[in-house]
Amino acid sequence: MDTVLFIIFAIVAIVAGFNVVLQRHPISSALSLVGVMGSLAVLYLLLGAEFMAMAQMIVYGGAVMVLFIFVIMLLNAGAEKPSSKAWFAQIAGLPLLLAFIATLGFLIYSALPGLRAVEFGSWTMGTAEEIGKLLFTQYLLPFEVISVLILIAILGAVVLALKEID
Amino acid sequence: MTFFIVTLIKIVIVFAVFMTTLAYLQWIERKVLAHIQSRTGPLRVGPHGLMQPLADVFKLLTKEDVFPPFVNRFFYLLAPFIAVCLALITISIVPFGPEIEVAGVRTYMQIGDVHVGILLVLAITAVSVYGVALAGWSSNNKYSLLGGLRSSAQMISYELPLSLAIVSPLLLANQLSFRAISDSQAGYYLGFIPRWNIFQAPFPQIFAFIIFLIAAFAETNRIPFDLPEAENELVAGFHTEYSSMKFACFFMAEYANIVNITCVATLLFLGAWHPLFPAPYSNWVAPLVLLLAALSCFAQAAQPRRKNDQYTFPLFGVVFLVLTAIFVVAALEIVPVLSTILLSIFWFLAKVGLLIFAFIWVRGTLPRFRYDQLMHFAWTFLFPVSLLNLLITGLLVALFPERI
Amino acid sequence: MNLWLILLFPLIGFVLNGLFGKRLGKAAVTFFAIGSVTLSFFYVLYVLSRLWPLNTAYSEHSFTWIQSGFLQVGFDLLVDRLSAVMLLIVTGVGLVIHIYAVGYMAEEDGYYRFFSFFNLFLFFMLILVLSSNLLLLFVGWEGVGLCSYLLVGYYFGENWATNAANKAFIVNRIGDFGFMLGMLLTVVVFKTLDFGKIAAAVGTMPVEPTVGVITAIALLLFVGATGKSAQFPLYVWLPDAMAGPTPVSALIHAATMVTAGVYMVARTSFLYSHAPLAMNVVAIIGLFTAIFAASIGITQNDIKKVFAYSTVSQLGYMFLGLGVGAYSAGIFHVMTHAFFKALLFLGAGSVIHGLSGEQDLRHMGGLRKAMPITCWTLLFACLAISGIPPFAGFFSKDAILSAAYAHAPWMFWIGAITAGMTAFYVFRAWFLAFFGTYRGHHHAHESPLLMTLPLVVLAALSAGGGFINIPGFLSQAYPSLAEHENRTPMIISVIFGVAGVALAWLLYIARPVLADAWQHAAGPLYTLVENKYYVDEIYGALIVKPLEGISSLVLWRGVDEGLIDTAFVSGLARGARGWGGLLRQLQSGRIRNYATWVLAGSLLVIFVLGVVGGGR
Amino acid sequence: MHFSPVPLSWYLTLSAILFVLGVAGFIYRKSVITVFLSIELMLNGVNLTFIAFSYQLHRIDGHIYSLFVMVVAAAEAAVGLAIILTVFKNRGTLQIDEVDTLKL
Repeated sequence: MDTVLFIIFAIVAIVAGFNVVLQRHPISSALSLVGVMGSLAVLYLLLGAEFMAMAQMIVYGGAVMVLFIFVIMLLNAGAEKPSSKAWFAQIAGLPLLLAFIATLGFLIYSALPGLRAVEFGSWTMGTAEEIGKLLFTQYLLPFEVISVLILIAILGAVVLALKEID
Repeated sequence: MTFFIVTLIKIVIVFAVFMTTLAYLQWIERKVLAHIQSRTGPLRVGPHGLMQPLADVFKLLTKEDVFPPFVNRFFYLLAPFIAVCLALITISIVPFGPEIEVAGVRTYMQIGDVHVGILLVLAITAVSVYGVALAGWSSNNKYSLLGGLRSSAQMISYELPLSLAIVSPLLLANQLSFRAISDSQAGYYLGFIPRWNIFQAPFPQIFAFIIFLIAAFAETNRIPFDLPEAENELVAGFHTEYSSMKFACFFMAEYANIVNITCVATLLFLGAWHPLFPAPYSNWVAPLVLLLAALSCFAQAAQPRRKNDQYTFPLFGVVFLVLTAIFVVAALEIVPVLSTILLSIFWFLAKVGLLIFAFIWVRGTLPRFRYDQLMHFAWTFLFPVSLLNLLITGLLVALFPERI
Repeated sequence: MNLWLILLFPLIGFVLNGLFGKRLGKAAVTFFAIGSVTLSFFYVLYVLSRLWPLNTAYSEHSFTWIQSGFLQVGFDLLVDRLSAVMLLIVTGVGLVIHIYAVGYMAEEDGYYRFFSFFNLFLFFMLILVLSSNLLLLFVGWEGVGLCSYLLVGYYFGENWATNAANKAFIVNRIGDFGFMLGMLLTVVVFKTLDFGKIAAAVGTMPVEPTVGVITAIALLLFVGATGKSAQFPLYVWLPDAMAGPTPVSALIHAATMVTAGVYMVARTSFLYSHAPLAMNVVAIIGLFTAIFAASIGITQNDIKKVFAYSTVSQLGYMFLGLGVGAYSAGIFHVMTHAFFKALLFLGAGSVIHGLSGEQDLRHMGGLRKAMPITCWTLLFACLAISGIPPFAGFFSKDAILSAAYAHAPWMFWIGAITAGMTAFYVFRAWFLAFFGTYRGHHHAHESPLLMTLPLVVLAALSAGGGFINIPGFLSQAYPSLAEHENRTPMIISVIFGVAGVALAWLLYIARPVLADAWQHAAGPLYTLVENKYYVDEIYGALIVKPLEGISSLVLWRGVDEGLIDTAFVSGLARGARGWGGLLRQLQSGRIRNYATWVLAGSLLVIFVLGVVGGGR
Repeated sequence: MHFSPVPLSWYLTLSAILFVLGVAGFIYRKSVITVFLSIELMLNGVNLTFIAFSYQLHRIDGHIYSLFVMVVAAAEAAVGLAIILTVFKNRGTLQIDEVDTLKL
């Protein structure tokens, strides 16, 4: 059952991920990305991170991606034109990527110590309660800092957008 | 294995009831609006137009499925699908009543409980923007696009007050799952004031409730916030280009959203299925209401306005009497399980029904906002107020950790 | 009581005049300059009156300046009897000369510049005097060197002035190098620079019969002293330093700065008293310098040069005194010398001022009617320097000579001869300037009161200054080993002095022709002496020329142009341009290329960390 | 009922694949918006790694980190999209290769 779920959503995620890269139209990529996020949320649930799953859906799926789609609609961005001035990226990209994935695979399968087997429900610490406790005790300062950061981001966005208006 | 079977049964029941409700909700709305505007509303199809929803469904199914030439096919088809699916999910985690035991099987009157139920609801609400937005964008029509843009902006904006309004009852309940929240609202102060969250100590959540309702109007694109489908500005907003079944999907989604949001409101603020005052007396509310309905039907039958009233109204009266009898049995608690089920469902549906009525009522009375007013309202009034409410709640909860 | 206030006033004067002097105008500049010196003078008086009778040294720790490892150098100020004497000399004479300078510099442009430098000089001199450790003393030491450079080069528009300034500075650098080495050696040996601590440490060590570490330190410090106080090998800068305005010569190059070396040696006497060899070197150098400079002084015709050489020889006297162990006598002579030599220079300055810039004795004469005050005040100075009783010079010089006699008679004899020569050339200058017929062509006039008043004051001091019993005052610090029972050296030296005066009278008043005759008789010897024994030329030939050669050929053409310019400067520039041209290709503005590079880099990192490092 | 366990390495592999897909998108796509989307994809892959490892260690610090990552991603999206709007206004293009000079 667990395996089945994993396989289904992993495949969805990978297909959607490829779709993000391959689709010519931004909005298709964006929607595929939403698909990736949804399936990842399910995988988070399998990993016992229920809160993170919901946060993933709310923050990513609900806010960030909607913002993206909103902007895409606003700019009415059409499909991109194939124009490659960056010849280096075109040439060197693929081999580097392959080497990268190969290295990562090697690390995952040979270098890492014994990994657990994921069983749904065997570890359910990822509740909102636990995260809240940790977030407001041990990680209080980072939390404050990150909130300041996002405040600054909002201000920056507003400023840029205002420049947009006039 | 029993788990599966029981769940399956529950799903079937809830689905059937839910779909019918959606269908008849439209009839109810039309009737209520009509009476608000002193019209009679649907009357021709079936007695008092009771067959109207079926007729509508039939019409929508058999209508020609117009497929505009310049649309982005995939998303054009995907959008209503997304909308309706997301709209139908939420009901599956709504508890209608306490734990019951039928034929030795203990189960909850709820399809499935989720630890993070509220968050799930929020997530679904958040994602359900895509339906509208995509519909607007993909149908390649400037009105639709504007509608889509408006709705996405509006939904994002009103999601914040909605979430903040939700957080404060959560602070009181200390739980995220609907079941736990409902249970936390059981009982009475001084024996007669219910522990619903709108009366909950230390800080009654009335403001949160109002904010939640306002935001809910916006989230469901209802008047006075139905900018996305403002028919006098943009023909029909995001679903201008949609017809027949695809249109029906959006239609269903809208009503489903209404039901969901009212259910959530009931669960969060109005104490779910817990009656307004303690058990032995509150049992008799349901029979009383039904009896009054029956009597009014008979009264109507006495002087009929139309000629077939004299047949239909007595029929309704009889039906109501039967229901009254059933609820009397329930109130006497002869069969405990039955009474639990019936009473809790009655109370739950009563609250939801009232809220839905409020929705329709508002639609019948209030004018529509202008777009900038809408945004202004959301960001400069609703958001700060909800934040303030949340702050006060948190402070009081922190000050009085042990509940009275 | 805040000793640092003494330093503060001149510093304030310097800052105000230096920064705003141009805008302030003459009156304000004068006010600040004189005011600051006056304040610090009176504050010195106040401090001394409070500390009187100064039986124990009073030191004050302002703050810790350097704290590194075992070495701790504080900004510590110290007042004991020695520094009290020096403080009075510096501030007192300094004040007088400041007042004088107001009159003298009245017409000069860059008036504010002069006075700001003057105040700065006083500031550094006071640091030098007050410091209670070698390093702080060295700060003052270098500071006064700087001020001397600035003031000698006051007429920087003129070539000779800048040359003289450079000469003074460079020669001093040589001495300072020795000083620095001595200081470093002190740090190595004693792990401290504080006079008190060093003295304590030295006290525990035995007197070194032959060369030892203390001797080395003492000699190195003495090298510094020879530089600053113009002793034999390094005296050459002082005569040229007369290029500066006369008040500068009077204050810096006669009264105070040049005696810094003497003060330093006296201050570190505990070292010298443990190194007899060093003391002998000091004595001999001093003696030789004294007679050597005196012999040159005889033949000079530039009035300031005459006095400059007399300064050198007088400094030689002081070192003789120090070398024979009569520190108190040395300091005593420092004081009296400060009086009469300042007076001499100021008088000379007044004469020059009166003749509007004329310095050559051959173009003077018969000025006593034109400028009587200058004339008669100068007479006091001449008598004092000639060691004629009861003038100031007599006592100090007598103290030194008797000490020398007690130490080694031959030193005494040479010293006595030198005294005679001194008397001779001083009075030669006086006679040439004020008697006979006027040989110049400027209209001579007496200097204003502002200049003559200081003359009178100093005249009084050089007349009566000898009665201040400095040796007695310093006796607890330096037990005077020369007791005055033995009167013969005194008498002999006085006789020599009188003889010198008489000879001068004979040659330049009674029989002027005789002078020329002798001059011709001396012939080559005279020319040799007149040309200062060609010392400058020798130095030039031996040191300067080779240095210039090496610099121009090896360092400039070879190292600088050949190596640094081409190889480093241009080479680096060329390399930078080349590489930049290559690397510029990366800065294409193509974000995707950047991303690819980032990918490559991260791949490398992960590979190294993970695969090579085995992931752990 | 019985859940057959899944080796954690599968999750890690999936996250690696997603990450590399994101990088590929960054390198090979030419529209600014898509590049942004690719960045988000990378972030998601990293988040999955975080959460997988926090399962491995049975500690929820990983969740906190991925939460922070989300917040940063949100901030980045806000500012980045504003920048994209400005760029589009000034340059009239979203082709990333056209935007290769700092000054207009």
